[in-house]
Amino acid sequence: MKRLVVIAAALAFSLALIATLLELPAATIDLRPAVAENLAASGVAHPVTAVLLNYRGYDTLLEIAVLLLALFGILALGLERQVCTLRAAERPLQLLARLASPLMVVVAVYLLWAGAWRPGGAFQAGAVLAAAAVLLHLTELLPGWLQPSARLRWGLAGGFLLFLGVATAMLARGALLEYPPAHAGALILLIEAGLTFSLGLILAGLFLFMTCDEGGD
Amino acid sequence: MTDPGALMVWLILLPLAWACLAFLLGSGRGAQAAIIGLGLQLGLTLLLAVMLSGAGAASHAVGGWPAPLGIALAADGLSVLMLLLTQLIALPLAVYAHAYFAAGSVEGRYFWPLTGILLAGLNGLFLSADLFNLYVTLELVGLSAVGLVAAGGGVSQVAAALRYLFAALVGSGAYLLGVALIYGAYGTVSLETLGPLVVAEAPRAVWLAGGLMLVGLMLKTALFPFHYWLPSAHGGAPAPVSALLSALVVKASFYLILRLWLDPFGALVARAELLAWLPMTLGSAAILWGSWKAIRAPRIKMLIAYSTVAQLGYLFLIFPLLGTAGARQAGMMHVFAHGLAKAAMFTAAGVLIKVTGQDTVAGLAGVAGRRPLSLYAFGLAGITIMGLPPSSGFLAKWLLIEAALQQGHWIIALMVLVGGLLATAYVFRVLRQAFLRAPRAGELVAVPRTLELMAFVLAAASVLLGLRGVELMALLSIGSAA
Amino acid sequence: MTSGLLFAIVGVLLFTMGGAGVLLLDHLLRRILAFNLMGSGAFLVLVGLAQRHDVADPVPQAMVLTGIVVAVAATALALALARRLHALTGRMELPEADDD
Amino acid sequence: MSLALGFDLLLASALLWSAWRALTTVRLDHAVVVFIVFGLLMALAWARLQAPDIGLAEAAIGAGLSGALLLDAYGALRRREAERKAP
Repeated sequence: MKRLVVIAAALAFSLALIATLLELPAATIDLRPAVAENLAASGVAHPVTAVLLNYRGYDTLLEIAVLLLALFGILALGLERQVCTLRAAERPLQLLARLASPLMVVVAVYLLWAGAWRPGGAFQAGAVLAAAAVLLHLTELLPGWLQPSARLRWGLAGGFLLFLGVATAMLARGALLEYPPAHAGALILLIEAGLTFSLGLILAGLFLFMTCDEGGD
Repeated sequence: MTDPGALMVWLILLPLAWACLAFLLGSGRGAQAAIIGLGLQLGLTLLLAVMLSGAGAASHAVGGWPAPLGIALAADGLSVLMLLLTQLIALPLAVYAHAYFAAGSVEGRYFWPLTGILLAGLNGLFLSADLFNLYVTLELVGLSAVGLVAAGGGVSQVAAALRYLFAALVGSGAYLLGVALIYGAYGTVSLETLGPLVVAEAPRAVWLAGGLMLVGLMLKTALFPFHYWLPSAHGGAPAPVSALLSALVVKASFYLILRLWLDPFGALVARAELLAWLPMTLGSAAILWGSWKAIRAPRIKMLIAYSTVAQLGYLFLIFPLLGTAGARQAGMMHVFAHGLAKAAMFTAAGVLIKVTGQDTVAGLAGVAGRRPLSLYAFGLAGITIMGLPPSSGFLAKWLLIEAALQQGHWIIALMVLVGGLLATAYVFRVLRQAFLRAPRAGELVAVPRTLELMAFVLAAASVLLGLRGVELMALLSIGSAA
Repeated sequence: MTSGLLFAIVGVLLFTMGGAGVLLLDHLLRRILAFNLMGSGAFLVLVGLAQRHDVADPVPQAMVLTGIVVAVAATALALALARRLHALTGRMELPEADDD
Repeated sequence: MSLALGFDLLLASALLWSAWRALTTVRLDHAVVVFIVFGLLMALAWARLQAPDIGLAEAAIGAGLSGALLLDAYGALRRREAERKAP
């Protein structure tokens, strides 16, 4: 009964919404000219990166806080972890992982650097770093993590703190995150470099802090 | 600092900073950083309130990019009142939590980082003037609240956290789809820009967007019948967390409903006048159902949690009356009254549960003689919840009844009175039990005095606010057209 | 029909499918999948609808990038909670609400 | 019908079909794998919407990291259930 009601409601809602989409007139405001006009002052040449780290950089700041928060939430569960041991794995696979992971670091650095004028940037680069860590874990080269040590905690929060610090420093000039156009490119690259490093650790941490919550063998 | 914009920004940066510090330094020094940070935040909020009452509403273009290209922070009377309430409640709760959690416990260690992010999310939400940025702050608030409920918990806590998480995610998902439709229709998500654009002849997609956002936020506010996740989450969490959630977190999504209802969706609402009776009807149902469950609840924290379900109902009674400033004042007064009183009740209950070692109402028999201060705090908070003079709860109900009768909606006034009577029943259930002259079976556990003191401070504030509430609500006129 | 509008419609369908899934499915892992479908649907509507005349718009694109990161954070937290529940009870369904 | 529209329609139906299968297919491990395929199809859809940035992020985070998290969770469930059956 509940199933039928929900499915009928979902269908009716979809149809109504699709009908309204088809008749929707053109949007009142077009932000594209504003994005393009200010690109020169934004410090980057790629519009999406300009929106992400300059025009709407505040969203990005809070979004890193969401990621950190998820990590805190996972750690706060107090999973009774046993010591994470490495199991024996296939040698050829391990060799492959050993070769692939430095390559992935290179790809991450390229994505970070390329983000200024073409698709790429800190998030994609951080995800690739995290993928390298997951790969090393799956081939038993890197154990899962227990509670984070002081050094790891600084690594996890460092990128966010750097972002927060730069954002705050700009407040003295006028507004939160208001980069001086002459230095915007350098500041954004600095923030992105810090973020790539910490995002790699956080995203890897989402995986590695969870994976040890039960003795595998 | 003479710029209100900088004050607003610091209210968001400070809790983020001490959340990180608490994560890096551990719970001992983390708690100190948090309490210092919260003290500063309270000072900044007071300064902001004074500044705005002189100069009117203020805004701050983040990144130096004015909306609609950038994101604007904006503070008017409504935001300032919510900010004030948040810092006023968070500071005593932090002192309470510092004494509440055992040193070295995992829930104590992560309480500070999670609470810091929660407060940054709340302050950010009250200040944001951008629909998508509001989505991000909603997620900050929702996910940190879930983390706090689950921290270090057993089966019931984890299950409650999961139920809460899915409710929060579906709620913010519906909100996000609404934002997507608004961007599709207007090409902007800035509240300031949208205000004049949303007119009564808006395309149907905008109506659907408004509906999606309303339903999503009602789910997050736990308005009946979406309240199903609230009792287990608020009743099952550690006492300082329950207090934060009941006093502040559910109010954040209520605030957002109110803000969007007034503007930019004001033009749509004015066209469909009957629409305002939907929240009112659900609110009335919440009062009846929540009170009934509170009267029957065997466990004390469940009783308080169901009382929250009922009290949230009052907030939605104001919607048919929103044309008058009196109704808005009544709503905000109730947000204050319930926030302070509910924080006091949960903190007092936390002491009583620690002392008696169990959480049933029946187990409170005879506790009055042994822990008079905690019980006194519970009683004072009860006076506010029941709405007896001179408490702030009385003032809120008085304002609401006055606004209702002025517009001839006696049914709303009647609901307020019925709700008050039902509240009396469940508050007195606890007090009567505690004053029984039953011989105590077990030994009472000793607890730090700070815990009882903070519960008392919150309860006393909820009563005394009734004497100065009218002046406080005058702040609401800042930046308001009416 | 433009690509933008077509994928906006797909987004609506994904959103409702995911929403119904969260309501109807009991297994927590499936519910997490359903929530992710819901999110993807909303993202498609955001970008697709804004680009219904097939001109790229960087603003909603940046918003979706933010949204994807928020979604993965929520997914990770949900999985951690579900795994904890499974470790404690051996079940992957929520127990009946304990709300008295 | 142009080639581009044909491809879009094919992609749209593949997206809807994989989403449906992820929710309804009986075996859980299949559901997770279908979900990862869904993520990759989403990356393609983003490319069609002239959003290569999102495409990259979707492939790396949406399909890659979420997929790894889900598979790991599924593996943990299986292991624990096996332990419970044969202590």
